[in-house]
Parts: sequence; structure tokens; C-alpha cells
Amino acid sequence: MDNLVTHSPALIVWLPLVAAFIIPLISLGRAGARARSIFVFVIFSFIFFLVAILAKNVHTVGIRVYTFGAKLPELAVPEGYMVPVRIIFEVDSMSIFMGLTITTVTLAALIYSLHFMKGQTGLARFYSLMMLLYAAMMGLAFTGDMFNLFVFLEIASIAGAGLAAYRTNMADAVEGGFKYIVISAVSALLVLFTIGILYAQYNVLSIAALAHYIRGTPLDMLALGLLAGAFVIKLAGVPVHMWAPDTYTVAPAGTTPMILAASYTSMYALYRVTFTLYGGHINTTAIGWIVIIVGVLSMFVGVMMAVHQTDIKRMMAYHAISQGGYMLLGVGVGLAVLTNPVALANYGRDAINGGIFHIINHVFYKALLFMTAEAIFFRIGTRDTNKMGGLARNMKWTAIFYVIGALAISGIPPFNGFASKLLIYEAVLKFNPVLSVIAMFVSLVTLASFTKVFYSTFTGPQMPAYKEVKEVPKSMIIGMSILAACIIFFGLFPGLIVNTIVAPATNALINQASYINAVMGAVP
Amino acid sequence: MSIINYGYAVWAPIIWLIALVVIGIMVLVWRSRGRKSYKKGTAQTDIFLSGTRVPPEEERHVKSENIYWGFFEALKGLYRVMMKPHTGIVNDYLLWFVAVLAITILIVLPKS
Amino acid sequence: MEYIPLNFPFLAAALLAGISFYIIIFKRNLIKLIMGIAMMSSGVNLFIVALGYRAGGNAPIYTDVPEGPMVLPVPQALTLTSIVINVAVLALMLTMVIHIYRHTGDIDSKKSRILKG
Amino acid sequence: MLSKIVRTVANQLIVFILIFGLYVIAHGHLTPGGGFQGGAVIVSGVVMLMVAFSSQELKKSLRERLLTIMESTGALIFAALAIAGIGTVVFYNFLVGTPIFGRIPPIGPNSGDFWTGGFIPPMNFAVGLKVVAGLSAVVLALALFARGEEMEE
Repeated sequence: MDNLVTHSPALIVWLPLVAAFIIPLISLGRAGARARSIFVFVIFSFIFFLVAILAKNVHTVGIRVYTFGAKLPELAVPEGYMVPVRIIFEVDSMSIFMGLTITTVTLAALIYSLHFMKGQTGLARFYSLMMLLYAAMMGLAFTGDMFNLFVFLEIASIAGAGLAAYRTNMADAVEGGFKYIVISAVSALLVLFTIGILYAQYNVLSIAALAHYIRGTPLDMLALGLLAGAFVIKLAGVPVHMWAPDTYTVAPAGTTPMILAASYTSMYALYRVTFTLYGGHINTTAIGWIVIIVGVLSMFVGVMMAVHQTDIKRMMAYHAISQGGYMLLGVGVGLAVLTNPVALANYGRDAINGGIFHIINHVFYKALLFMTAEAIFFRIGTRDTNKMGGLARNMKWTAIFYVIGALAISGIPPFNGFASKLLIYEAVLKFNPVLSVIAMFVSLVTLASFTKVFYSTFTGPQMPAYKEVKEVPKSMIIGMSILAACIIFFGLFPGLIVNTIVAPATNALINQASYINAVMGAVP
Repeated sequence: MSIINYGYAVWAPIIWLIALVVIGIMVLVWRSRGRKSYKKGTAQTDIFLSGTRVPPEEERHVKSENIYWGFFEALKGLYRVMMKPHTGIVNDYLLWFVAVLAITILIVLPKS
Repeated sequence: MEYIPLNFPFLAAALLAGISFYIIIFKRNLIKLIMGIAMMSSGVNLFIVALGYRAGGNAPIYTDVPEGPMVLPVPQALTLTSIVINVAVLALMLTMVIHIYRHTGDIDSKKSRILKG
Repeated sequence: MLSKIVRTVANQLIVFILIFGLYVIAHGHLTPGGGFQGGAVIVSGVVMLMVAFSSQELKKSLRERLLTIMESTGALIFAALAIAGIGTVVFYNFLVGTPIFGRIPPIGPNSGDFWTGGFIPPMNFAVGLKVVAGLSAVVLALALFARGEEMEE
């Protein structure tokens, strides 16, 4: 058990990678489909267990460092060296927060896909890519190394694009996947370029060592600008958000939440870079205001575009952009007051708490909404809301899950969206009331647009064309109900969640010195 | 444990939930006092539209593009501006990306 | 004057990056777009390899190495990794373009688009 | 399909390309090269065969099933070598000191000893296997796609 805890950071990334390569072999045999499903679930439950024990471990002992190939896992800086020379994983509360989010969503997505993907060909590759995407996201969250950040970013992009374009019989699916891979490739190359700039100056690649040595030269600032731009396009902030609706719309339902989670791992990378890597060497007020402006623009443009859409998944994709704006707004406010201890204690921490809490909330309810949208697509074969009507009569569970998701995203109590939005509203109100009012207005329009879709899709007279429509299969309902249960639980016990996983994550972000010391502590 | 305490405000979902249940019970009580003496399946439960013919289901349902017509009509100018960047061409996405990069670097660089 | 040969790779990398940015923004042909991304990756790889170069350095391998300084090995490892990744990315993009051509009969990014708005 | 001369020469040449590719893979820890580079050399031979014969002809011998098994096996060997050091730490070089690739090379310029490197040479083989399978699949699939056919049977 102790060994398992010690090696869990490596195993969490190693196991899905191995699973990704065993799955094609299993699928070759007779009765491959059944064996594959069982294998995927056994291995994923074990990974879930590992993530849980790692989370508990990180919660009790603090930052965990895992050095690959060393004599001891904690030996990041070997005897006689001044800098870390090996590949390291550094797991702090923020990483494990992202890990928990990703793992829960992936579990729901796997269960949902079990029935949803039946009848498609090449399922071995589908599950392989899903495992690969999961491994890449976990690696991105755990890595303590700039270059591995790039590698995992690229793996996530390749796997995500492959999944988005999975249904190649649909012309728009390939187009969405192509846009995703082009955007990802260009932004990842910029990340690589900045790694070159940083390595040329400091001769180290580990984030902690870089943060230790960084001086804030003009070249560093150029690197910061490029990194921020590259991560903003990956997390779909306005005005570089246009790929997101295209990609989210066409990806198969089980994978859309995972691609969404992948974009939030980019957001995690952005926070890691601004808080940890550049910590004390940037004008945090200016950077904070940039993040706030991107956030407010994302909220407004995203929601106004969403209310206009008639494609149900595209509407939800625009809402994903708009909700991403809330997270940026919350963390941006915290960043803007980072150097002001009074304001930070007063409302800055709450703002960051809200922004981070919103990540997990949003991933859950948006995943649920995407799944309901794709459940409708699964049964009636169209995503156009103009052609729908009266579906609640046939698909009761889907309608209930849609309502839960819609209320949560609009910030209606007692669902989880309200808990995090309230934190953001209250904290931002103290910072700048205008921003808070904009945030509330955006919530209002969100509710309006979801009401519109609910009315035109689920209510109204029963359409003669959809008289024979049945409820979706059980595995899809189970996948959705896992997320719905999480939403209600998070909504009813927000204090518990904030205290146990969100507030430590905020502390981990703010406390740059402990992140550096975990690796560089032994260095005089 | 279910309470978020901000230091200046408190959000306690359990209390809210209790209030919701109380209001729900009141609504149900009120609803049960309504008249139950109509007969199902007769003309009493049919749709009545001032004596005109009731259209079939497809025409009766308000389509989603017609909902909030006034809102979109009033904000026509805004939407004309906002639809312009959303061309769906991947080259335009990259152009926006380069523009954002340039602006970010211009803001960040002089601060060093 | 003697620094010019050392700076030359950086100039070449900048030139490659500049041309590739021009291509990916203004060329609507999807194959040309992919070529632009390939050129950009070459530019970045050239930049990183050039970072590790020391004047008169040998390859960083001890097998039968002549006396003298060695170039930095880490940038070369980074470049190799990024080349491997870029092979995968380019192959995936080309496959997708073939699928787009099959569906829409066009590889112009404006004419072949379906998703917009 | 090209002329008989080209096909015959290609048939002879593939042996040398294979040997050179294997050499590059095997000496990855001593000379420039390694799994990916050697694998790419071998795949260039596959491309040559594809040009000399045709992609349809090659598809008959390089089946999708075979390539899948090769690729997964390569990846799994790599992963197994990585995890084998878990007694210490993942990716711990557990072969150092054993007779298999376990000798410790002198520091500084030397003439190269094949039996050094610990688990790096076996990993190079695993990577080579994976790259050969993966890149051949990519090249073959793209060639078949361009002719309007599919890779899957």
C-alpha cells in the first residue's frame, strides 16, 4: 500500500498509456468487444483508486515529487548537482484538483460511450485514443517540467483531434477535428519556442528550477507573452475561441467532455505559468487585468453567440466559452491583487477559489449537458433544435438531466453552478462592481438561452415524427447520472468541497515558494 | 460542512432546500384544492382556440428560431458585428491568434 | 564579424517562421497550410538546435570523439522528440484533409467549410 | 507497378536497407541514431517497395492486423522496461551491473562498448519496432487513401 502511494504519480500516467496499447491487442481476438469493455473498466477503476489515494496523500503530506530514474523518488536534485537533471512529476493540490476533475469526467464518459458508440467501426482505436487523451491530461497536470508540458500538450492535441474527427462519415466532424489540430499544432510550436528561449537563458527545464532562477529579462517577458497567447487559444478565450464551437459540436458525446477537460488543463498550464513560473517577476496587476479582460469578453461574446444558435451542441459549446470567462475573471481578480496582502486576504483568495471551483463545476454540468444533447442526437439523428419538439414525453430521464444541467449552468440554487458563481460575484463585487454586474447579466442570458432550448426541444406537443422515439440505453443514463449526482452533491455541500480540495489548490497557486522548495530545497 | 463562509456572507444550501420544500408543499396543497370534476377524453380537455381550427402539432409548436424574435431584432446591429469574425475559416482563426499574440507581447514586454 | 556565422541559424529560423506565418494566414489551400505548419516546426527545431551549438563543437557522443568542446546534447534531444511528434501531427492533418476532400470535393478552407457562425 | 528491373533491384536492395536500419537501431546508445531513426530508415525501404510494386500489392503482405500487433508489442515492451525498475523508481536503469548491456563505460572519449547502456538498447529495439509498424501504417494508409481505398479489410 505504501509502495502504491509512493509510485502512484507515475502509475497514474503509465497505466492508461499501457492500456491504450493493450486495447488493440485485446480487440483482435474473438469476443474482443466484451473483453475490451471489461478490461477498460477494470483498469480505469484501478486508476481512479490510485488518484484517490494520491489525493489523500497530497492532502496530508503536501507537495509530492516523483523523479523518474533516480535512486529515490524524492531525489530531484542528485548529489553534486545544483539543478534537477531528471524528468520530474510534481504533484501539488492544484494538480490533484485537475486530476480529480479529469478522472471523474473520464469515468462518466467511458460509461456513456459504452452504448453510445455501439455500431461504430474501429472501436479499439476509439478507446485507445480515449486512454491516450486521459494519460496526456494527467501528465499535463502532474508534470514539473516545461518540456514534458509540451509533449503532453501535443499528445492531448493529437488524441483529442483524432477523437473529434472520429465519426469520419460526417463531413463536419472531420472539419472540426482538422481545425482543432491546426490550432493545437501552432500553439504547441509556440510553447516549444518559448521553451527554447527559457532553456537558452537558464539551462534548466524544470518549472521549479526555472522559477528559482528566472530574472524577468525582456526575453522572459517575450516568452511569457507567447506562452499566455498559446494557452489562451487552447482554452478558447475570446477572441481566439472560434475553434471551440466547431470542435465541441462534432466530437462524439463521450469525448466532448474530455476535450473540454483538455482545454481546462491548458488553463491550468496558464495558471501554473503566471503564478508559479513567473511569480514575483511580473507586474501581476497588468497580467491580472489582461486575464480579466479576456474573461469578460469571453463571457459576453460567448453567451451572446450562444443564445443565437439553433444547433443544440453548438449552443452548449458557446456556453463553454462563456463559462470559461467566469474562471478567468475569478482568477484574474486574484492575480490583480496578488501583491496586495490586505486585498488578497479580503477578497482575492475568494475570487481565486471561485474561479478554480468553477472549473470542476463547469466540467461536470457541461459534460452532462453535452451528453443529453448527444442522447437526443442518438435517438432522432439531428442536432437542429428547429426540428425538435415534445421530446420530454419520450425521453424523461434525458429531460430531467437536461434540467439539472441547465439550472446548474445558469447559477440557480441549490446546484453547484450557484456555489461557485456566488463566490465569484461576491469577490468581484468588492474588486470592481461593474464586472460583477456583467457576470450576473451573463448568467441571466445563459438561463434565457437554456430556457429557449428546453422549450423548443422538450416541451410542446408530441411531434408525429418522434412518436416512436425511446429513452436512451441504460449505460448512457448511468453515465449521465454519475455527473448529475456530483452536481447535486457539490451544490448541497459546497463548503466541504471548497475546504478540502479548492482552498488547498488556491494556496498551492499563491504559495510559489513551496513549489520551488519541494524541488530546489536541498540546493544551498 | 455544507456552508460556504466568506467572512462577510454565508451561503447555506440546506436552509435554502428546507425553504424550497416548504414552498413546494404549499404549492401542492394549493393545487389540490383545484376543481377535479372535468371528464378526460371529452371536449372538456380539447384545445380551444376561439373557435378557429386547431393546427396540427408541427405548426402548433414554436420553433426555436422564432423564440426571442424581438431580442434578436433589437440587437441586429450587435449580431451583424459579432457574426463577422465567426467565418469558420481556419486561416482567420490563425490571424486572430497572431493578432492576440502581438497585443499580449506589446503589453507584457515594456513591463520588464 | 566572426559572430555572423553563429547568428546565421537564428536568422534562418526567423525567416522560416516568418514565411510560415504568412502561409498559414493567407494561403487558403489546406495542403499549403499543412506545409506552413511543417515549415514552422522546422524553424522552431532549427532554433533549438542552434541554441546548443558551440563554435567548433563535436557531436555529444563519446564514441571515438576527437579532443575539443562538445555541443549541448539536451537541445538535440528536445528537437528529436519534437520531430517525432510533428511527424504524427502532420500525418493526422493530411489524413483529415483527404477526408475533407472526399466529403466536400474541395481543399480550399473557405469553400470546404461547413461549420460557421 | 513499375518495370521488372525496378522491382528486382528493389527486392535486392530491401535487404541492405533492413540491415542498415537494424544497425542504426542497435547502436543507438553508441553512435548517432536510435529507435526512431533506424525505424525511419527501414520505413524508407517500405516506401521503396510501395513505389516499385504498388500500395495494393504491399497491403497484402503488410496487413493491418500484423501492424497493430507489432506496434502494440513495441510500445508494451518499452512500458514494461520502464516499469521493471519500480523496485526503486519507474524508469530506473535496473540492467546496470548485469551481464546484459550492464557494463559501465569509461567516462570520456572511448572506442565504444556494445554491451553498455543498461535498458537503453532494448528500449531502442522496442521503439524501432513501434516506429516501423506505425510509420509503415501511416505511409500505407495515406497512399491507399489517396487512391480512394481504405486500410481496413
